[in-house]
Amino acid sequence: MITPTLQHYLVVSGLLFCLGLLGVLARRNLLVVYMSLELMLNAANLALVAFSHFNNQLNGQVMVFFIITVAAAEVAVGLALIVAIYRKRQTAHVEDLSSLKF
Amino acid sequence: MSPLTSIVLTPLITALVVLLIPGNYRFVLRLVAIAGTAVTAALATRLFFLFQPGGGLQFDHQVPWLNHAVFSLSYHVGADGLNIGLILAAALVGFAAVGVSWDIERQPTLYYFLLLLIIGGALGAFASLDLFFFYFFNELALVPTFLMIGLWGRGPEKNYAAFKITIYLTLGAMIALVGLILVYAQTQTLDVVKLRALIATAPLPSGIQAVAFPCLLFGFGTLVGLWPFHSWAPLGYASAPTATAMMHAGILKKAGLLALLRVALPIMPEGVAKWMPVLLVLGLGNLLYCGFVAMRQRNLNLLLGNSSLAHMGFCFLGIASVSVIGVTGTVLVMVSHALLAALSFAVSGWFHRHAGTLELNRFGGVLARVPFFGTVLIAALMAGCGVPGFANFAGEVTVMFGAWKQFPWFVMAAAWGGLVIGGVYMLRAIREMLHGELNPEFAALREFPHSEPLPEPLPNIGLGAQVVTWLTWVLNSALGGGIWRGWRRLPYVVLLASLLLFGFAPGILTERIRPDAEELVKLATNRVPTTAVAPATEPK
Amino acid sequence: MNLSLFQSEIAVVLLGLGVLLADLWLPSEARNKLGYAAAAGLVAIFLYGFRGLLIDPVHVSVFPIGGSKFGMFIQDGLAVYFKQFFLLAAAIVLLMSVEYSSRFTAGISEFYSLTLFALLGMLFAASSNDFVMMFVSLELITITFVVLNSFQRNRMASLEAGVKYLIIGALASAFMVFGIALVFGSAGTTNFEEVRALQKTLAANPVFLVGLLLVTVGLGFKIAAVPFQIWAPDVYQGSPAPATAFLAVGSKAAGIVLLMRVLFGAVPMLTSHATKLLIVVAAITILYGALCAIPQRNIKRLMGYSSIANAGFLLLGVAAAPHEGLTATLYYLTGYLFTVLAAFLVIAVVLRETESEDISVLHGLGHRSPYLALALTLSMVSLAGVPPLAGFFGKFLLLRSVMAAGTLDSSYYLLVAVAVVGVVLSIYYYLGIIRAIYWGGTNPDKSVLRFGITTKVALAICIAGMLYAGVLPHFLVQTASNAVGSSLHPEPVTAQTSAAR
Amino acid sequence: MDFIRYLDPTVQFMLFSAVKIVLVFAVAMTGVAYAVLVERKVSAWIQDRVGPNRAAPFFVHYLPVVGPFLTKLGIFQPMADGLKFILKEDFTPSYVRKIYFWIAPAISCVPALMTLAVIPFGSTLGNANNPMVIADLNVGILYTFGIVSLGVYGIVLAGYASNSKYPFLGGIRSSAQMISYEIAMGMSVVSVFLVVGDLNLSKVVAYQSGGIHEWLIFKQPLAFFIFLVSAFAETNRLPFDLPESETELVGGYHTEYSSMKFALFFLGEYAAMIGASAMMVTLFLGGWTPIWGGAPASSLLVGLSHIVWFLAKLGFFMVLFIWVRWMLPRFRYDQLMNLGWRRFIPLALVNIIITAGLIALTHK
Amino acid sequence: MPTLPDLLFYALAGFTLLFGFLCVANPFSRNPVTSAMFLVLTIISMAGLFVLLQAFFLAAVQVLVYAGAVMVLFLFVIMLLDIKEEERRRLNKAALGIGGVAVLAIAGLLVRALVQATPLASAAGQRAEGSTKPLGRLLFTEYLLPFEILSVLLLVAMVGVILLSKKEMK
Repeated sequence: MITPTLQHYLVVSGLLFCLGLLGVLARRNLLVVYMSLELMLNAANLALVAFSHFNNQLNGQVMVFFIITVAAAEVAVGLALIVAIYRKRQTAHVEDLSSLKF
Repeated sequence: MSPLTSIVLTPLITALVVLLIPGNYRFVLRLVAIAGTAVTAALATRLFFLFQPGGGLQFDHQVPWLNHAVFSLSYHVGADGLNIGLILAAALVGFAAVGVSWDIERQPTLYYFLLLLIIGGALGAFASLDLFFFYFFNELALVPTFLMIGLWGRGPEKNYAAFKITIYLTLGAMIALVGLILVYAQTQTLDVVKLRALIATAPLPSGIQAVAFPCLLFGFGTLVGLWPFHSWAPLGYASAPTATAMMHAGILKKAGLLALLRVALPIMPEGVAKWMPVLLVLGLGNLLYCGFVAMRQRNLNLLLGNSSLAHMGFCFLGIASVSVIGVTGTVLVMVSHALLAALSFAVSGWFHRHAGTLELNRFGGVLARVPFFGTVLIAALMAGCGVPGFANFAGEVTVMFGAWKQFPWFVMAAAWGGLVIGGVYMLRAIREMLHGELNPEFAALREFPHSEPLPEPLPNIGLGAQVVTWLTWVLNSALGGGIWRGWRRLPYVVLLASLLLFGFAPGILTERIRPDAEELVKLATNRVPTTAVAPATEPK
Repeated sequence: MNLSLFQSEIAVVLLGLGVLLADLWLPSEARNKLGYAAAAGLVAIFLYGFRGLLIDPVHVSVFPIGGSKFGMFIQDGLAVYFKQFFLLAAAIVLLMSVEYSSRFTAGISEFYSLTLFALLGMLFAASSNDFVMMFVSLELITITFVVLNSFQRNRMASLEAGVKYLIIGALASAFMVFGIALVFGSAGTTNFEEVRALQKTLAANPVFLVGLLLVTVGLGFKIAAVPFQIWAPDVYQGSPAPATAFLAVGSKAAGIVLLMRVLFGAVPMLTSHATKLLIVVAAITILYGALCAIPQRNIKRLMGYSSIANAGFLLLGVAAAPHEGLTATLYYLTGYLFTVLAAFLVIAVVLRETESEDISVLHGLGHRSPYLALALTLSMVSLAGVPPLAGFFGKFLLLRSVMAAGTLDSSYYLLVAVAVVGVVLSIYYYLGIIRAIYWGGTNPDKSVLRFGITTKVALAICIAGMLYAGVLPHFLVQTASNAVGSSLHPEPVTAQTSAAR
Repeated sequence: MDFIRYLDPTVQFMLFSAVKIVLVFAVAMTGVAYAVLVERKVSAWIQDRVGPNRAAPFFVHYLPVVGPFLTKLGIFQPMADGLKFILKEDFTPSYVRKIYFWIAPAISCVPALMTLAVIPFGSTLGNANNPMVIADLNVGILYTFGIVSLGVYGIVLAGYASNSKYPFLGGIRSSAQMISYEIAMGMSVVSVFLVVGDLNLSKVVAYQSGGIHEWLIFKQPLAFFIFLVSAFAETNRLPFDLPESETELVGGYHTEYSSMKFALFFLGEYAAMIGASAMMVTLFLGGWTPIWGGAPASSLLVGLSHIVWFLAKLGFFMVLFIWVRWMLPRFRYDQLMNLGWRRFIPLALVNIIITAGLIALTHK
Repeated sequence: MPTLPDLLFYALAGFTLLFGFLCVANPFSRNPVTSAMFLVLTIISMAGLFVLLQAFFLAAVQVLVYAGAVMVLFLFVIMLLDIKEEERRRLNKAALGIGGVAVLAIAGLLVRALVQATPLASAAGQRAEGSTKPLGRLLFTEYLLPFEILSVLLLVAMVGVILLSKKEMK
């Protein structure tokens, strides 16, 4: 077992990113898709913090701060939207959103 | 303002004026449009006779348009032997086209606007010496054509025809544009004069010529109706309203040919050497294939459309010969066919409107009922099969002479065969329509059949304007209504007269064409090996 | 920090907040008029900004904000050019939304202020000189557009458009954020100029390259380039017309300017090696957009596919790169602004009257309102690339720049061929709309379409713009060229050229 | 005890930490138990009743004088309660979502206890290297907020897992309520940290160590008020006990719970009260410092007195919590939200701005 | 000899990935609540990783904002909508397959690049601790402009949420 280095953290973050991507692609529930997106953003956060630590630059952490803020805003809007859709259609599934297919 | 610019701008300005006139002032619309084109025609005629044969480039007018380190273009018009005749023909046909459109009732504002746009565009294209503006003006006609076929066209297939003609023309134009841009990217200019000067010292690299020449050839060829990219033409003409068909078959097609003469031949001698045999074969295709197809037509318009394609075969033949006589003949055919095609479609349009059909076998013996239009039709068809006395004869014979020396015997045989085929279907059309038993269906056919309804009085626009209103109404009633409608023959007469004039005195044209044709052929056959130098001026 | 640099941004923020607050005190009938006020404000800012454009066209200035050597906000020729672009677009969109406001059930003044905030994001995007700045301004645009797109809450389609835009937008953000993280980690900086200074060493760093790739993926979503285009048709169709218009013009242009900044401001050397990729993307985008647009019957969906195709054309200039290509892209974008906004102004008026969005609602438009019919026709003609309108000259310039690049790499010729095919295909569907206007069929509704004077004026501006750009392009081309020349640093290709020969 | 000195510093640290954790846990647990008793006694007193006065182990009865007194005092009641909770049948309804039903009570009480980790409950016990705080984090307050914010999961999951109407409504209400008041609470604290200049709670206490006049309750009364009211909302205490309001939701989220699981919720609630009180003591009432102020203790005795001070202040707040419960009527849900969003958040913002402005003006 | 932080890293990284996996592709349950809860756990484990990386402030913010607010909102919405359908639906096998392949490809690309990452040479020596003060200083000086833009973004989000969730007006 070796002392974790930058690569270790980055690999974890990369795998987390891919997990999130998998969720976005494979899951059909809007809320879960959304959670997967959060996972992807978090992966980026981890990478930034790791870089910040190993490169001794705080800038990355500031960036994480921004990302968290943006994610929170995105979630707020997204959940409001999902609620609005649910009120209209009683569904929260990607497949059911098909009024725009031709 | 230079005379050429004023010729180009007159119809365009008229178009804008027309756009400001409301649709219910129909009479004013017509008058303005006719006046505008009449002025254009007059100016063009004056210019034609002011033109000094052998005087090189005249009436030159250049305005910088885009002055940029890399992109530089300028508005440049001028007249030489190659285009002066076409400018005249375009102006005359434009006048005639507006003249025969008197009967348009639906959305007249839009109609005249679009028609004038086409006319202005055609004149601009002919006059342009900058190839960008040539393209620019030529493409002005594209959408108006589409709209006119759709809105005022005829026949069940007009929708299909409108799309087909537009898409074919766009495709051709885009391919040609690619060729042009290829040249432009290489030389930083599209000015014909500058190009020639540039080429004299630094020919285009072979690689460029090898790509650009076929682009130009097939691109512009499609615009002309080169076989086998021609199938849009007959259908389009048959479906288009009379004026559009006149402009297209008569005038716009020639723009493609003019472009070939202007750009393809003089600046790409290598391309010429490589591709002229191909053009020859395809030109023969036009002559023979389209001729045969024309022979099978039962509809006058389709027949005329295909025959006009067959005529283009002569033009291609003349270009492919790359000889002074051939090129001179080509230009001669271009001018005369412009007039002829316009005349044919004008008169067939008249028959369509008044007889309600153009099916050849339904007609018969109508010459007696409508002597004037019958005669005009005979004249047009005769001219179409190359009867001496009409300008076409002169042109086609000249092309034959030009081709004689260049091509093997079977080419001549084929061309001759094309003429014979033309004779066959033209004469048969005359026989079926005008001679023989009168189909009782057309017993009531008259030159000016029903007295057309009097136009509604103009709205009362105030006390002082009452008199004007009243006068206008009287004039309108007189011209459109029926007191004397003989003037409505004027468009046909103009076209026929000029056809005859150039037929009996082709020298008027040839003396103007010949010096430039010589120059052109000299450049086209100037096959200096270019592989050694690749003197592209790099953009800064 | 030099506040005078942010004049227009500050003005826009204040305008947005003002509109939001004014809503509290104004009676509900008068709220509609806030759109006029906002548009007037934008026009004022626009005219004021013109000064800078005219007086000092090659003005380059990098103003550091805070400690870094180069600031994250840059006010150069390109930024000024795009700011003017965005301001004009937003002003017209505001006028459009006033006309369309009867379709909103609630919150018209919020619509105006959100439009202004989206504009703010675009203004900052134009001035971004840092990946962080880019991310933040893009997010502002994205989230604002989510709300704008789903503004018609009573229509399912609008909500769906919002949700799709949100999910895909968030996915793009995630890609971009991860990319930025990798870029930051491998370069040690997020500043474009500092990255440029390091690009030689970074070019061999796989982490940096992957990061850059992910960032461009994020931008690709923004401009709807294949394969990141899936959202465009649905979102264009579902969103309210003014939002769609702004999306088509503003958001796309923001993506383009950022793409330019990244590709040519941060990593010009890498870009000059990656042209093949850009060529492929541009070609597929053009073809995809054009082919999918053909069978469409829904106008807005058709415009969605058309916008994909146009994204491809915009990429054409980026792929052809250096100076001329980008100049052409800028010019094309400006023409596109007038053209698309004219189209949507008409569409907004027409759709306001009816629930359907099928092309057949255009039937009889020639009679119902000749002015609208003419405007829509002109806009379609311009989109199709037919003279004398802006679209034609834009395509001419683009093709020319691609062709000029063709002397370096013959795959550019393939791109030209694709572009030609794209234009010919597009003729079909654009003319299909013209046909619908004039002779496509009869519309049971024969009433004369009424619309306000401001729409008339906005349309007149758009038509004038199309004609001006098409007939007298000198000023625009010169300005665009100055903007590009003063701002970006395309790697000089001459060295590469001589090597290739 | 000398052997400790020779240990490795890490082990030493871990050892001390373990001891502190155990102690704090024990005190907190006892506190919870007796808080319940206090609650019952106080309520009885307010309602003019006697309150718990019977339960006692059999032997107490035989004690002379003290025995009956102790019994009357009810100090054995908590034991009886605890015993009952343990021995009662643990009933799990069939329709619940099993896993969540089981973990929800645990989730609700763990975070409440974890907040105590960063509270400095005393200065030192004579050794300056061993402060009376389990974890002296430099982002202490953020840690508490983070942990407190997790407490809501217990309630939400309980509501969700119960799969029946009232718990569900309780869960929904609680999540909205807790998120809303967390904002007001957080914002009110910002001004405190503007004044102090650090997020570390020990530093906050150190700032206030000058005596009662240095306490932040006097410097930031508005912040204190907002924090206090928000604390009531965060702990779901009356007048903000909407999630469990017996009269409308028959107990809300814990309607379906019984026995030990119910006890955990109970424990969680009182632990949260203790945590909130400890926070208020630390932030506004000078923490462990006596009213006349004082430096960290240098001897064991002084150190113990500091802990007593802390506990006394804590007790004050506990009584306040209980007292308020029987004094004020329950708010309506919309009133609650209104108060949070439209009064407290703007007020807290204004407070931040004013504080920042004052600091900017007075700052050298 | 592994030290405590090293062990912690492996444990937390393992937890992060495991919980992350269970969040997006839980083989036992497709209940959104389960996903949400595992996401909370992922986030908390990540906060642990942040602590290991000396980013204390961010670790706290991560828990506070993500776990404490964002995920509660998620739960709130899931409960409000009472979404149960997911459990009944079959997973789209094709989508899963294609998605899986795509993701594997991307994962391969990413990991291959990421294992080559090295800390910057200039980084040696000093030590940047993620305590609040330097972070705040950076935020309000160098990053002031994006910070201000974010404030507009939050305003937009607020306006948007209110608009979207307001009761229909007559």
